[in-house]
Amino acid sequence: MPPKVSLKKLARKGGLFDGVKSNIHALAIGVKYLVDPQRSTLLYPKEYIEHRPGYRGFIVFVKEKCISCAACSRICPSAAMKMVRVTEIDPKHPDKPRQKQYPVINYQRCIFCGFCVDVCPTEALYHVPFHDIVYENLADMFMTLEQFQVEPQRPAVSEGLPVVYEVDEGKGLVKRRRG
Amino acid sequence: MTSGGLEAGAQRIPGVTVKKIEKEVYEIFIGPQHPGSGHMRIIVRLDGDIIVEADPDIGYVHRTMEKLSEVREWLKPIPLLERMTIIDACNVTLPYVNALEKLMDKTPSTRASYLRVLLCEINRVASHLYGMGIFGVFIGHSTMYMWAFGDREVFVELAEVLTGARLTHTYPIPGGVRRDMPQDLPEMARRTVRYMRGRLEEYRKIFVDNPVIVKRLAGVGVISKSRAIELGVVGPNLRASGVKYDVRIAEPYEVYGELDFEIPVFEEGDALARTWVRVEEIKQSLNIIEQAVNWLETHKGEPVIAKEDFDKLPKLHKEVYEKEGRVKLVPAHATMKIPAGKAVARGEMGRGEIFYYVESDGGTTPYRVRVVTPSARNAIVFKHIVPGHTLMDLPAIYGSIDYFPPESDR
Amino acid sequence: MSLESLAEEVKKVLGGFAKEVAWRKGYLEVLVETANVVEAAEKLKSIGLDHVKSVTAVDYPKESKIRVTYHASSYSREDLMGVIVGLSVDLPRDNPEMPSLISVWDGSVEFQEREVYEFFGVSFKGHPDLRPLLLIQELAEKKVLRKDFIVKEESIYEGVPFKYD
Amino acid sequence: MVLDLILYIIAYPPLWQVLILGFAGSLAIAMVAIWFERKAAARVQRRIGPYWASPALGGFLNIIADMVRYVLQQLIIPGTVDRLVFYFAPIAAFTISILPVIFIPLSPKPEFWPVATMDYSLLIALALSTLPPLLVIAAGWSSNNKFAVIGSMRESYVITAYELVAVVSILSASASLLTFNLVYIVEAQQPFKWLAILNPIAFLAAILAVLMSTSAFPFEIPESEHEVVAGPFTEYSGALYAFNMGGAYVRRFVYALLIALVFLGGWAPYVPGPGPITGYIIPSLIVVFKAVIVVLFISFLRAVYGRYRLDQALGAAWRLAIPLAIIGFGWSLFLAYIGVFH
Amino acid sequence: MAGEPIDKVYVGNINVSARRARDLLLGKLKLGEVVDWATTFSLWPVHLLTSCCGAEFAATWSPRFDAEQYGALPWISPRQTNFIIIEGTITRKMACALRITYEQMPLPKFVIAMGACALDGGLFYNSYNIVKPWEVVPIDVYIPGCPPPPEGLARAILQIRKSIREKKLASKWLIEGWRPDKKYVTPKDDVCKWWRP
Repeated sequence: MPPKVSLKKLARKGGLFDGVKSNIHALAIGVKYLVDPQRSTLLYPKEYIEHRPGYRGFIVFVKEKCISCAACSRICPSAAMKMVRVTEIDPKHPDKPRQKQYPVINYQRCIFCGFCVDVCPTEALYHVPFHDIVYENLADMFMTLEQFQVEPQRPAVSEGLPVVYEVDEGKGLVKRRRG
Repeated sequence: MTSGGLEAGAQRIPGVTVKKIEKEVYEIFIGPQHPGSGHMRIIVRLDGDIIVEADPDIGYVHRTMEKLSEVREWLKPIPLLERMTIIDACNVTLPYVNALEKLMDKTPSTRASYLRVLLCEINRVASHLYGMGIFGVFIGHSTMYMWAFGDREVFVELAEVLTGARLTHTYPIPGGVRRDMPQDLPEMARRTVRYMRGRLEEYRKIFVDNPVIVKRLAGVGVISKSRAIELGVVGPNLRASGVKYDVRIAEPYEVYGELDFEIPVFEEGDALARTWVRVEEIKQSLNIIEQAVNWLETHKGEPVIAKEDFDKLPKLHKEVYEKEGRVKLVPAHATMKIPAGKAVARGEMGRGEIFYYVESDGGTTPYRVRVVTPSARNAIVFKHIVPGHTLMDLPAIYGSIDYFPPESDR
Repeated sequence: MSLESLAEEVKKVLGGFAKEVAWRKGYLEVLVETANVVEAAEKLKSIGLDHVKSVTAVDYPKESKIRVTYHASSYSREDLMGVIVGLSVDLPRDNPEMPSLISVWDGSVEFQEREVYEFFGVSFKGHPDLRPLLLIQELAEKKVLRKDFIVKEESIYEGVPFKYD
Repeated sequence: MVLDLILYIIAYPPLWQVLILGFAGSLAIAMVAIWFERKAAARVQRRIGPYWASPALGGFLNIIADMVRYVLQQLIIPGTVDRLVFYFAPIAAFTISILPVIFIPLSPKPEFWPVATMDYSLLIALALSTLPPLLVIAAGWSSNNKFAVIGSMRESYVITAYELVAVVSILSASASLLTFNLVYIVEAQQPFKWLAILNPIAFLAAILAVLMSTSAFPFEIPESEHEVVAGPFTEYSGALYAFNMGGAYVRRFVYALLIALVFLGGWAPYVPGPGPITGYIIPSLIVVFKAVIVVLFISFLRAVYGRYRLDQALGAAWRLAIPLAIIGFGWSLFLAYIGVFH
Repeated sequence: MAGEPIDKVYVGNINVSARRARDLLLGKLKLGEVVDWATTFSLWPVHLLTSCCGAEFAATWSPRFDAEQYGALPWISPRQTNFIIIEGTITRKMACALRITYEQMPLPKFVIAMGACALDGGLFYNSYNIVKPWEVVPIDVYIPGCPPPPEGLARAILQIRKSIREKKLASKWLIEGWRPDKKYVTPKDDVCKWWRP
């Protein structure tokens, strides 16, 4: 059935009865939630959200899979992914050092769009499913090649317990502890 | 307030020209640091408590997207333009992608179209809830803000499950979308829809029918039908004034022509009618979400990008798609060229119609991207509708228009 | 309304003004002379194209022109809602000047003409309030959306603070 | 002899009652009111509210943290203000807000509350409680800030609208009881002849007046942040702002005390006995409890209502509340005529 | 006290008295720690929306994440707040507003830069209308992401709390007049100098 336009009329209410009734409605619903708030607030450091595997969080680099094609850094919309040239020892020819280029990431700019992960032809990049790391210095946010290969530690893990959120028909989002 | 010894015309703070104020007109600056301004400034001149002149001074969030689109490759403007309205991310990028598809003569697969529509409607509900929340806090109703934002989180969660990001989904790409739907999404979406329908009734009780709110909104900021047309107002604000216009029926894009929903139109044109349009639109969007997930559940098998693109994908890419439902891009996406031409595409965002003009000269970057967002077209309302109201009506009008400065400033 | 009949209707109502009528992807582009633009706009408005969606300017430095297009459409005629007509004028690049269409299309072009003014330096004669809208004055003078204002992209090797060699 | 005088002054009951119960008590109750306002709003809004400062106390220490932070923050005095009034107004407003407590008896026994047993206590308390808004206006005016001036203008509009309502509706008790003495007013309501039950119209008008005078929702107009930032207090920072904010809550509590005595029967149905415990502590706790209920109800309204427009609020005062107050006054005259209380 | 003239006790040398009072307050009564504790639980951000990360800023105060649990309450006027959250891009127009707002806030004050745009421009790194916020105001904590999720903002609030308690930022700044980590931006004559391209 195709969409259609429907003209609606606003029910303009007036009169003392309606006024009193809607006041009572508003107060009653306030009291209802005052008594039973049905809340699902995340008590953050004590609890943290365990995101699904597909969540686009910080990015980790697997050097072994990289073929130095630079597709990730070409597609990066904010020029956060840069290539560095590295001279390293080729395992097949230990005597002949080879030139390769690897990506490094600048979290000052990264927008976590996931283009680099999606464009990588060998799956050398992957997301870790969290996003809550903060820095006190700008310089720390430019990952070196070594830092880029290490999965970052989520600070909340040592402080709290994981929870997941589920949709409930009556209460909206409800949080459920894992384990 | 006198200017304390500054000569007329002196400029100590840029943009603020100190000048002698004419008799009995009181000039106040609402914004940019003001609880009731958002990211903009409204220069208001008051005569007593009546606003005689309002001059919106926008551009505080002008991030030069039109220029930057011209220097970046075709795919990169998608995340870039998304930042105009991150609360409505799919709706804002979809017409750009549509314009690219028009230029490339590419048709997305039907499954991708349904996924786009699904995300668009999730975004639309989230965007309306955002607008109603901000509106609530503007007229002093903090509970509405909290409830709307709390329930918006349900839709944000839904979008996060679908795309992997809370707000900036970067979901549609030319030819399709970036991910397929997870298995448990339809059930989750249906639960969300049922929950939200119940909540709308409670919203009505505490906010939309609340006598204080009704008194505050009824008859405020009336935009008559003819005035709305002259000013080129868009979206719910237009439909609250009795104009039966919605891009989804005027020029159906994606699969909107096949879905069953209504476009609610009210005739009063005041702030209350605009609020009601949003509430009714949320109901219709919930219907669409339901239809979309039902379709997606029953029609499996088709890839979420155009068939010809999918066949060309390497083996690893197909494996990843089978396993995770994630469409991997090919390096050609970074350097693709698009045939020369001019294309126009439009779509209906939560706040109204968005318009894209994309011109290609056959190169790797767009030649010109012109985007006119709903908020940019609604900004005119401040200048022409606000004068004549009292100062306390300004937040009510601002909130009811659902003006979002980053979207307007681009 | 079918697209051919729209083109016919637009041609008929514009009479001799239309220098060129062409279908682009998604809209009908009508090119007119700068001198006739107000009359042409009035005629388009008379068939129901009652508002402007976008005032688009494109800079063509090679041809030394700036093309300003008013993408008009309709809210009042249901058969016209689905189509967009672009009323274009070509302006010289060194001193672009054209009459403002605010007298025809009112508020729907007011802010957008200000935008074109600040980004391209096109001055609209008869606009009541022609000053920069989004930009500060110093930037507006640079006419930032013209092609000769260059924004540099970084290369993929630039800006790395450490070296591996 | 001097020592005796000093001892007398220190031991003079009204002084320490005002100092300890008035000042510290009002402050404590203001803090409880702020805490409840935040927590109740948070509950209605389905969230936690202040929490981590003291999870066991439901985040109550957070209010103390806010207070300490305000008091010890840098105090900014803008160069363009009228200094004397800028300093003086909030402090005076806070002090005068507390003053009515002297004349509000929490106990009928003169040995515990000597001043309040005077025959005009209701009149004096009412008169004093209408003073602080003038100082709020002065505070706004001295700030030399456009938003502050608009805010204090609004405050002045609101004062003229609600003052008559407050005075007429609360004095309707005197009309039916033929006295201005708060102790007699309370005693006449023993045990359940509360004026809120016998004269609900005046009670409603009084509640409306309290809402308007303390700029509680839905009449939070002078400080309506989305037009006039913080209203009269826009330029205030640090301790002076804390005085302003505390003053508003103290004023709300003082009004609530008055309402508790006049309409909710004070310590009724309890009959105070002899001795400090039965004669003083229990009745005052009952009164404070009733007043806290009123304060908490007012705080709860924040979660349910938005705010009225200025003209609507004034219209509500002139068209609705003043007729209500006058009808309530007439009804209480009728009550006096038929002799309910005698 | 016996034998001393009474005026000496109460008046004495004002400098000595002041120092004694300070020693008492800071040493015995540990006022500094009280200030630090109070500041950590009373970080009230000012209403300065600078860009689209404001959407996540708003979500952080929404029921699901509820940053009020940390004692942070968005408040109205800069005079009554001590905390700025820079929500994304700072444009040339907004830089001036940001600096003026910062200058108007009472000490001690703290700043969080939220989102890629507030760090190095993010997507808009080569835009002609962008100012880097760290050139405008001193920034305590940076949050990566575009936009950072509410958990990120909550983490930043925790981080700033931690550094206030550990480095005694608030008390040193307030009582001794300097900040231990020396994060200042020297005030410029023209607060809006960078405003001009």
